[in-house]
Amino acid sequence: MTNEPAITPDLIAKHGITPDEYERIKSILGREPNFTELGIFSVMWSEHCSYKNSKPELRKFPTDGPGVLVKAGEENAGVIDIGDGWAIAFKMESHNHPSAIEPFQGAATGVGGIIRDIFTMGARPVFSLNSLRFGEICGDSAGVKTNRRLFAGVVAGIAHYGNCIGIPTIGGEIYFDESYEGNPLVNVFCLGVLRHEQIARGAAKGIGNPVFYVGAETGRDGLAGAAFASRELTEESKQDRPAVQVGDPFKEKLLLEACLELLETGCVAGIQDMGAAGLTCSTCETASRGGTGVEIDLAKVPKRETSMTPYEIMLSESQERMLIIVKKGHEQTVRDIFEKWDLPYAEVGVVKDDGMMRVLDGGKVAAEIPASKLADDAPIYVRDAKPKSPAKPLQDWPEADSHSALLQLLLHPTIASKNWVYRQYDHMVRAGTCVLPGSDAAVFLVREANKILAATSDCNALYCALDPREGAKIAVAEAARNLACSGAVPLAVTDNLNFGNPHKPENFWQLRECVEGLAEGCRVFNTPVTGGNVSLYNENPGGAIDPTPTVGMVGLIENEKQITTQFFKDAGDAIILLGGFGSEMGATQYLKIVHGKKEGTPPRIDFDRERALHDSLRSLIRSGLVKSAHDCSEGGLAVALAECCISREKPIGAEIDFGATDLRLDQLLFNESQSRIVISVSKTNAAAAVALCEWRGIPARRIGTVGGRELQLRANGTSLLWPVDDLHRAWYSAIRNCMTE
Amino acid sequence: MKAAVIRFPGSNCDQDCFIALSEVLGVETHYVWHKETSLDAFDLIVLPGGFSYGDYLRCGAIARFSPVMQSVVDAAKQGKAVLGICNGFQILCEAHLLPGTLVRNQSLHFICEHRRLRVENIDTPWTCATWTGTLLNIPIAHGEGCYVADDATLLELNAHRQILLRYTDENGAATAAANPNGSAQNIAGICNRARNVFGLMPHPERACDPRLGSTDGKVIFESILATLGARKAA
Amino acid sequence: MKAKVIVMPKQSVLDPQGVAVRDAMHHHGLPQVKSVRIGKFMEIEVEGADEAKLHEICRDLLSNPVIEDYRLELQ
Amino acid sequence: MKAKVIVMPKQSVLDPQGVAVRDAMHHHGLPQVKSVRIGKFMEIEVEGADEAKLHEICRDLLSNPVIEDYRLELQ
Ligand SMILES: Nc1ncnc2c1ncn2[C@@H]1O[C@H](COP(=O)(O)OP(=O)(O)O)[C@@H](O)[C@H]1O
Ligand SMILES: [Mg+2]
Repeated sequence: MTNEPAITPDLIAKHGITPDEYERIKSILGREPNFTELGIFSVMWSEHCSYKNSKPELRKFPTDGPGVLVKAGEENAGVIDIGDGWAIAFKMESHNHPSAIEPFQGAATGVGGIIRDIFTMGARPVFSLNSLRFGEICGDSAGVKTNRRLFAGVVAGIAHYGNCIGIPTIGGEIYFDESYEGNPLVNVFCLGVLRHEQIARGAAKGIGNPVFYVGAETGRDGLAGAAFASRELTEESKQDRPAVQVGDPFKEKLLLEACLELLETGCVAGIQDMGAAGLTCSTCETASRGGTGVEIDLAKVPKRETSMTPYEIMLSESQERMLIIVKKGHEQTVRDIFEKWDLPYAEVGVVKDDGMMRVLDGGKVAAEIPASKLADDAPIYVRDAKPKSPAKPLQDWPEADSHSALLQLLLHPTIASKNWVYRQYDHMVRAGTCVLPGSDAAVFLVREANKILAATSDCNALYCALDPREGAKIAVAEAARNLACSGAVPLAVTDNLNFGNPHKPENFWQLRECVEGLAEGCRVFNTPVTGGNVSLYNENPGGAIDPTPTVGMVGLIENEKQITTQFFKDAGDAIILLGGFGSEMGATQYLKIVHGKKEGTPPRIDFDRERALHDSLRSLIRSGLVKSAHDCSEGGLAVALAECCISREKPIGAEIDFGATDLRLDQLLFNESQSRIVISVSKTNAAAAVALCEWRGIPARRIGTVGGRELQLRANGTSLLWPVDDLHRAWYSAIRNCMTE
Repeated sequence: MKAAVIRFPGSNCDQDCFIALSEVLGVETHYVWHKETSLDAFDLIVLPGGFSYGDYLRCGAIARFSPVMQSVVDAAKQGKAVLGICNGFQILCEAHLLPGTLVRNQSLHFICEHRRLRVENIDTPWTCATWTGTLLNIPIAHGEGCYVADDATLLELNAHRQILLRYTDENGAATAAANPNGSAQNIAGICNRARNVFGLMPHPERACDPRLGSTDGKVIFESILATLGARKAA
Repeated sequence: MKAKVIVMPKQSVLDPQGVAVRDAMHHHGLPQVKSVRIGKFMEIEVEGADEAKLHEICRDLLSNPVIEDYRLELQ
Repeated sequence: MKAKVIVMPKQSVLDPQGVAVRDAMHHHGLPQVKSVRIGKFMEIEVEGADEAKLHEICRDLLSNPVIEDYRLELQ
């Protein structure tokens, strides 16, 4: 400890610790911290670990419900009952900044991290989703080329990790918008399955129990990555970045199997992954949750590099590591299992009764901090919020040719088919994917539990930019609608709050509005929030990203007969529009993509209507009437109808007649009013389906018939016609074409 | 009749194979850890897909030296049925139980999707429950599935009718456009001269349950089970 | 002219492939192996390009400076 | 002792990655590039192993003779 730097105000500031926070540290310790302790506080009190800027907001989420077995915040991920003694654990996490620096490894280690969060709960991970945002990728400018490199790298990184570990990536979403230039968003979701009695806890229980370190050796990777994620990316910060973490999905696969095998033996008292803030976070959090102390000796930690200091070991973010508290007397079981799987392991410490996190270095004390104070007493800030002036309602907008406008929308990477992406993901391993990527929600059969789950992730950040509260409400509604369209009843939600620097009052206001909007939506759909992640400081030189509160929602499908997909099935089927023609043009993709305008008031959401719509659709599905269901989202009714025709292997046409309406053609086709779904039913069931909906107060109207090789739309006396093969080709290869430009 | 599904470190389709064999086809199936050294108890040995040893170095290169592989080689020499799926196929090639090898897809991308496969020869234990020319709809999921071998080997494979599956379009034509990975002669699966060792890149175990969209993969398992007398020929 | 480019993972960066191969070599009767690092070797056939441009391409295209170092040799 | 192993695709074997990199180099302002072949470069730190054993490992494990050639250099 002789050559440790002296604690100077400059060093304190470099660690992102304010003078007030430093005083707080001194009062917790009753003395000055040493260098290692300063580092420990700096990572634990970073936004990434402590949520010091967002915690008061997060308390607004509904987290309870009849099916909630483990609540948000209690453990690494929430756990929800799915019946018959089975449960699911799921969560979403961001890896935005690491992916901006090194897209492949950044995204890969993001996947690795969220998977560890799930199996730490004792659950076997069964599928993943990913929610991505990049700058525009079509064109020739240097910026666009960088966006393409980031996009390609992130997708390859997710594929690399997920494919190798053998967890299918079955769905997600991708948007391209200039606000993400230089600061892409990479949010990854993982879900695992377990029996109620298998829930594992991240608590250091049982005084005298040994503490094991298992998994990869510690190196100098990602030193203080959590702190890095908690500030703005600048050219400078890109320079003094920590050593990039490299993911090893092979090692994680072994770790996953070994940990599940060990948990099965019943000799684990507590288990915690080492994610952000690595050994620091896992030791103080387990101690804090257990109401105990933990003492570890760094000399015993398996290391990859020589002469690492305590500071470096404690702050390293090497991947694929876990901390396990073992019931005394069962040490040999741990050794046997980790030897079987050829994984490094070491007994590094012991659970104590003194509430301290004590770090020894070959017997000498290197750090000694009250664990619960470190883990739970981070300062909490209520930041200033200043409303952004509301978006001006749209008065008027130019009318484009609707025929080419539809094509233009289908060609835009935000709306185009994402097959270039999901073809790179193994989305069928584990033999459970009943609805492959390309429909409203992914549907997965959990064989061991004999349950069918549906999952989706959604967020229209353009709406959130123009009206954060309404946009967030719509994100929840759209997720629930996508589940309804696949035949599912929503169970619970995880979220990922991606925002700019919270010290800027307008950004903080957006965060607050979005949280309140999400909370309201979650109450409406009875979907408690099981956990999630906050990523702030997402900025580029042009300002903050569009606020992006991503929603991941999971639902249950009662019966395999009720699994529903979005594409039209058979010629002659009747096409029915539920929810009416709509009219709202503000914040639409039509305005953005065709007219280059991000403006207007986003559509309003009426939750009562939305819920009634889902209930009606589900009852139609239960009665066996529905052959396809697809909601209207980006691009409005015209894009939804086109997708019904072309989003299957072999496209099929449709003939649609809207009759005479009082809307301008572009408004009829491309408005994004909410709470609308296109279904198809066999001809003989059409009248019954319409009657059933109307009886429930849902506007329903037969608008056409499936069949032929063209999509034909008639309205207000005009007729538009597109060969479906042309639409399919354009939509299907749009992203590939941009990427090979 | 007993089947073994070998688990290498990094195997990840082991469970899918296990379920296809045990639940769908009703065969007594056991996992065998790669450190085991005897396969005497088994009549059918399956090397499942996945990323054994992370696919580091080359796919299958390290797994080939796992302790269990000596028994796999011995079993193959004795004429026991050995099936390698995807990574299992790669391991069989590395172990020289099948000729040629599998390299990176020509597109350099991993590809996961359903593909049409044409059955080329039904005079084998792996395809006897179907007809020559039958088109099967079975998923592929690989980054390194491009089969390569020298001309002499390819001639030999053809001469002895060892090519069992080819990638084709919907009409059964083995065109370049229907080839997902650039493999020689659209090869998707081959067997050895003796016909008891079969390797294929597609995943028949993912096409055994109607809820997953296709049951065309079953015919491969049904063929070998019929051959081994565990089941009446279809 | 022939150019050879060697791209290696940086020393500080984990090389999972190298670790897996080292372990395999141990099992293979070579316990004396201390470490293995694996990178890429590229042979480039090029007619009269200038060296500065080649360096630029090594940096921008052939290697990823965030995690890799390169070495260029001209013959 | 340090051993270096270079593993290259055989001349007769297609190297799609090399082709892709060559094309990318063309786009990057180096149209003079005729061909690129990409193989592996391995640095092995080993204490007192015999050369015959190392050759054996190069042949059996580190390269696949169906598609690759190797070169071993000891320092
Ligand atoms: N990153 C991704 N990974 C996997 N699948 C994706 C990804 N992005 C989109 N998809 C799939 O493409 C389909 C269309 O996505 P999207 O347009 O976002 O649907 P929706 O508007 O109904 O939410 C969905 O099935 C979705 O899961
Ligand atoms: Mg949808």
